[in-house]
Amino acid sequence: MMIGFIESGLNSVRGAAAMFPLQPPAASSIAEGVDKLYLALTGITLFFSVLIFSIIFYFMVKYRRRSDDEIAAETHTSMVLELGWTIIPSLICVVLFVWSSTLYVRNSRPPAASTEIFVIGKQWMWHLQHSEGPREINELHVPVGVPVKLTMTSQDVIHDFYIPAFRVKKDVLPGRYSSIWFQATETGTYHLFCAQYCGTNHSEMIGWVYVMTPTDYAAWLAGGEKTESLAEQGQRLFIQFDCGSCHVAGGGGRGPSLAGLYGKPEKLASGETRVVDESLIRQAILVPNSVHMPSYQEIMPTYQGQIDEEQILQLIAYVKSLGSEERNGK
Amino acid sequence: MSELAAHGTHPPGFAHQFETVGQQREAGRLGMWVFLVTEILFFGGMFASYTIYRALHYESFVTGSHLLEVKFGATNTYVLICSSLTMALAIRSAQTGKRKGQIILWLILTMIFGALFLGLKLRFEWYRDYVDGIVPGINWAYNGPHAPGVQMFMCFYFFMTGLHALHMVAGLGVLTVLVIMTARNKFSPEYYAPLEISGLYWHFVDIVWIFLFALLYLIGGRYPGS
Amino acid sequence: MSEHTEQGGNAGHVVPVSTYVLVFFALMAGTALTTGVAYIDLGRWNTVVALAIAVTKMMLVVLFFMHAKYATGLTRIVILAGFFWLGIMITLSCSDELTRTWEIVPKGWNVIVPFVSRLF
Amino acid sequence: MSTAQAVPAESSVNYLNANYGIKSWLLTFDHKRIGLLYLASITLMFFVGGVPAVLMRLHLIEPQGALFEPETYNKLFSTHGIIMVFFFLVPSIPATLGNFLIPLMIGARDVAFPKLNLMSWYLFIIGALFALYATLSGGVDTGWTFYPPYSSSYSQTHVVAVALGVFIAGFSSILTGLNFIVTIHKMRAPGLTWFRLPLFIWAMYATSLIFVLGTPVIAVTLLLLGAERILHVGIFDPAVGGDPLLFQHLFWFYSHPAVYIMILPGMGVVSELVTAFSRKKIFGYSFVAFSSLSIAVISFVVWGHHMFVTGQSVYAGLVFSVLSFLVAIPSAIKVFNWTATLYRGSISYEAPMLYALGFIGLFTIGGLTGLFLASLATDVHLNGTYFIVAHFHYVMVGGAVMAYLGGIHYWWPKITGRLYPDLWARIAAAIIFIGFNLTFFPQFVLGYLGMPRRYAVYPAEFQVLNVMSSAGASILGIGYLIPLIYLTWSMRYGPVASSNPWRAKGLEWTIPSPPPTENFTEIPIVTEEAYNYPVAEPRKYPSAPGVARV
Repeated sequence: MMIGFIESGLNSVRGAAAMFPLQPPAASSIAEGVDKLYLALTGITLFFSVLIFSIIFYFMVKYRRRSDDEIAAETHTSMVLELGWTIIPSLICVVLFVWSSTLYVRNSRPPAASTEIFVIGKQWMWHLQHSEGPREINELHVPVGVPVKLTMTSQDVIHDFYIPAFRVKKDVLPGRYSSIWFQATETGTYHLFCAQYCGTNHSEMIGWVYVMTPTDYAAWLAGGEKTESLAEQGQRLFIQFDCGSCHVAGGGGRGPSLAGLYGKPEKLASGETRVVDESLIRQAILVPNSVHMPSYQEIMPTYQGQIDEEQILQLIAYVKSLGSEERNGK
Repeated sequence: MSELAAHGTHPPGFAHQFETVGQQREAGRLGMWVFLVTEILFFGGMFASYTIYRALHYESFVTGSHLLEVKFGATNTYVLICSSLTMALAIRSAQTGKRKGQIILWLILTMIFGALFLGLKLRFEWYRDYVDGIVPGINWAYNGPHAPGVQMFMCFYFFMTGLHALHMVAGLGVLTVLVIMTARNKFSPEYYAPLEISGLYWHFVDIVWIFLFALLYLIGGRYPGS
Repeated sequence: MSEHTEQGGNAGHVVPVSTYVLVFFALMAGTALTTGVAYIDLGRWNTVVALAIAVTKMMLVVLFFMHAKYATGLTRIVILAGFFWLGIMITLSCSDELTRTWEIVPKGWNVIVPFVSRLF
Repeated sequence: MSTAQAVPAESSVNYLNANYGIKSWLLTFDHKRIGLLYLASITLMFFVGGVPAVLMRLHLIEPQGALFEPETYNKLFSTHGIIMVFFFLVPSIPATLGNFLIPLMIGARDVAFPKLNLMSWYLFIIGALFALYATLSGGVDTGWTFYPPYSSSYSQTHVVAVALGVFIAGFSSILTGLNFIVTIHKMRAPGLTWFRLPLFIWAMYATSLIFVLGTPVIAVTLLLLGAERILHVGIFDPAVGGDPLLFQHLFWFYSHPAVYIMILPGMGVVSELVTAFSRKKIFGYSFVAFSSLSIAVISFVVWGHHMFVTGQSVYAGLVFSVLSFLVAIPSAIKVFNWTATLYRGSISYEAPMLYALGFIGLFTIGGLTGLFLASLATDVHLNGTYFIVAHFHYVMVGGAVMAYLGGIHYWWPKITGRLYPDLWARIAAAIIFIGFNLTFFPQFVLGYLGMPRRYAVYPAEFQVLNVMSSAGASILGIGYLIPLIYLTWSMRYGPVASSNPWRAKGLEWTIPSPPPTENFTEIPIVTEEAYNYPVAEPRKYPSAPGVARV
């Protein structure tokens, strides 16, 4: 009887929690860590708010003015108290800083073996492009339990790619690549939002993320129209723009051979050493002279205006595939 | 205002809210210095942007810098230094109670140097830049190397020198007022605060140019092959 | 050297004409020097030298023409505050703008040197 | 300290009745009248900025939006933000109470530069007219943050007019700050050393530092933005190598300290109120004073926490995170010291004290939720959501506006020479406190659940919390209207106030209410510390003559 009562009570609490969720679904590998920190912060906030509120309330009642001519009793500034409430909050802040920064730095680096998906934001929709070829708009299908890295850019203004259930968010900027990664832990359907104001229909730049089991995901990839992979599309562009006349495979051309270039640190004419990544390849296509290599002449023309963000991504995928082929060959 | 009588005779230029002349003078001086601090940060916003973009697009900025002619920049630096000297001497004349003719002479000389600076800038630099088509947003026909970066450099060049020139024009207006005030015998060794404060402003504008000259004209050097 | 026109420390300091003229010639010489140095190949040091000369010229103007040498401590604090805040703005924005491409966490001087050297 | 002669306000000449007519107001150099000019203009701006807020909350009752097209909604939140931040919160306490009180509190006849002071007001009005023109002629839809490239290349609205308005109003701030700094340095009465100053003066000094050091940067940034928009040249536009994040750096270099422009004066007001209504010296005077200065300084090195998710470098993120935590400490020191001041005091609960206590509570929550945003890992999730909206409203509305209202109520008898009905004032304070919490607390939850801000339409699951928030907003709105009514009423019909109706300490309470134009017939000589309330236990508080109470 009693137990049943408690159970029904618990059920109604659960019911209320379903109606009034206080927490978004947690469906990625980093969500738990973030939530723990959030909970700790909430605890600190509650503790100090309650502390201050109750002390004030207690003093308000205890020391209320009882007659119009009443005067206060003397108190003296206490150095111990002052130091106490300087040092204790400082220590709490140090702990919080170390905790949150460790979590952040760890979360900011994708695992090496991540599936790669490209994102292009434009007013007011998300284009998503899988390496294997399929494209999506405002929908993203990902397998559960696999690290996924998103490389993102914008065609116009600043957007922001936000999946609350994964606790990931990053601005999507025009003119450069930003990236985030996540590893989904629960299958299901989750919100995808644009979280940086981007104009009239900002609030409609939303979509859904479908987290599927690996088998479902494989079936989804195989289904639909048969499309070329991103690298294959890039290869067609490479031929179309006749890039191979200078970037001769195996070297010896007027430009460097692109095989195996991706991921390698390269010394540039400016004296700087940079790892060949998406941003560098993008820059090399659009503003070639800014990143040219010392042993070659500054003869590559800019492709600014002749090529859109999507095509650049295809070329990048192609260059990356050259790298992996070479390594496979060894 | 009514209680001014309590302070005895009314010294020239004395304002009612102050208790002593010294207090008023110090307030004026401090006020101007604080204003100059806001000016440092006003130009500073541009200097910061310039510094960052220069670090990010070094070669473009050097290319852009070479579109400017050092001889005009240097000449204008000399001109402004002269105007700073004459301004300092104008204040000194007032401090030491020289005849008003002498103060006016130094002030007018300062104005002539100031106007010369603006004239040179307008005729030999901005006008030629316009003719040559290197004024972003208005007449842009540059098609040499590093075009986007050079355009950005030229933007900063025109904003910074333009704002500086606006400050010069404002300074010339202030100097005109000072000449009139001097002619009306407003100043004496006891009261020359407007001269002194305007002098601070004028020297500040000079300092801004010293940095503009170094940053815009000389970066990356002018030696062959730079 | 100090010649006060009024009682107390409020009065303006009268700087001798000779000092003004000396400062003037130093400024002119500085301008000639900085222009000349630009035509000599010093690599990165060109910018450093140009800025160093500009800072020296500024100091001369501030100290003598603007009488900061004879000013109160408060005035000096005000001037320094201006430059300090400019420094904050430039340093902290650069701390983002110039470290975005960093891949590996550099340690110690490895952080400072590439950071500073990119500015010149 | 020269003793007060409580002169009946009616019979004496004061700054209000010294002369009459529009001209005597529009050309006045009297800091008290300029303070009132500001009071009138920012009250107007408060309601101009409040109307869009009400409309927004109404619109958000339904997930699909009850009233407007997204385009209109975007203009509403932009107008609300721009008007409230640049034309209400930034000038609120400094320009009204600061102008009115600084000379009175330091025993001066006026600010150092009265003409400049009037010019500040005119600049403010010109700036406000630009902003109002832009609003009425079609509005602006960039948000108050003006991020390029949206604002420079994509928005079709009146960005330039608004930016110009903010630019001009910025110079009003700069001149006000300059005036205050010089006034506080050079115009203090004999004997009034820095450590005898009321804490309101310390707070205003710290605020003025931010005005002077921060505002020029936003001015030049908006200038660059305007040039980019008009001339179509690339400065922040990535299409020509510009960096949109550089704009954000420069923008927040001012706009983060600007948050402290809003809250520091509020902290100063609360220090005055807490001491006056507990009749006690402040606990830890020098700690409260120096925490104001350190907040002003630290506020300039934390701006990057607005950019943790923008693609700012990880290293800069770490630097800004640790610096952001730093600013929590002086804020905590203040809250603890105010609380400790109450200990063994003689506390009464007139309306100003209710506002002050409300401030402490709401600011505590607002400040502590700031820790979530200084922490990198949680900020990633919360940035750009309603959590941010709730956090800064707790600080700026729960904090700054509560303090502003408290201050207005506290000094109202000094300003107008009249008392307002205290019961109504207490009711209004309670309504505002409750309405505020109902409006903004649900938004913390909304934010954690992931609802992004600036959304004209939103997923249906967020509706319950949005409706709660809107319901609270209607209470809050009514709460703000009540003081407007009874304060206006009291100007004509309120009982005449004595020179010191609260029996408070401070030079401003030693002169008649309203004060004469020249403030002090004789400049006082100060011989004691601030808040030197009598303490010896058995002695009765000396009765001030002519005390009138409601």
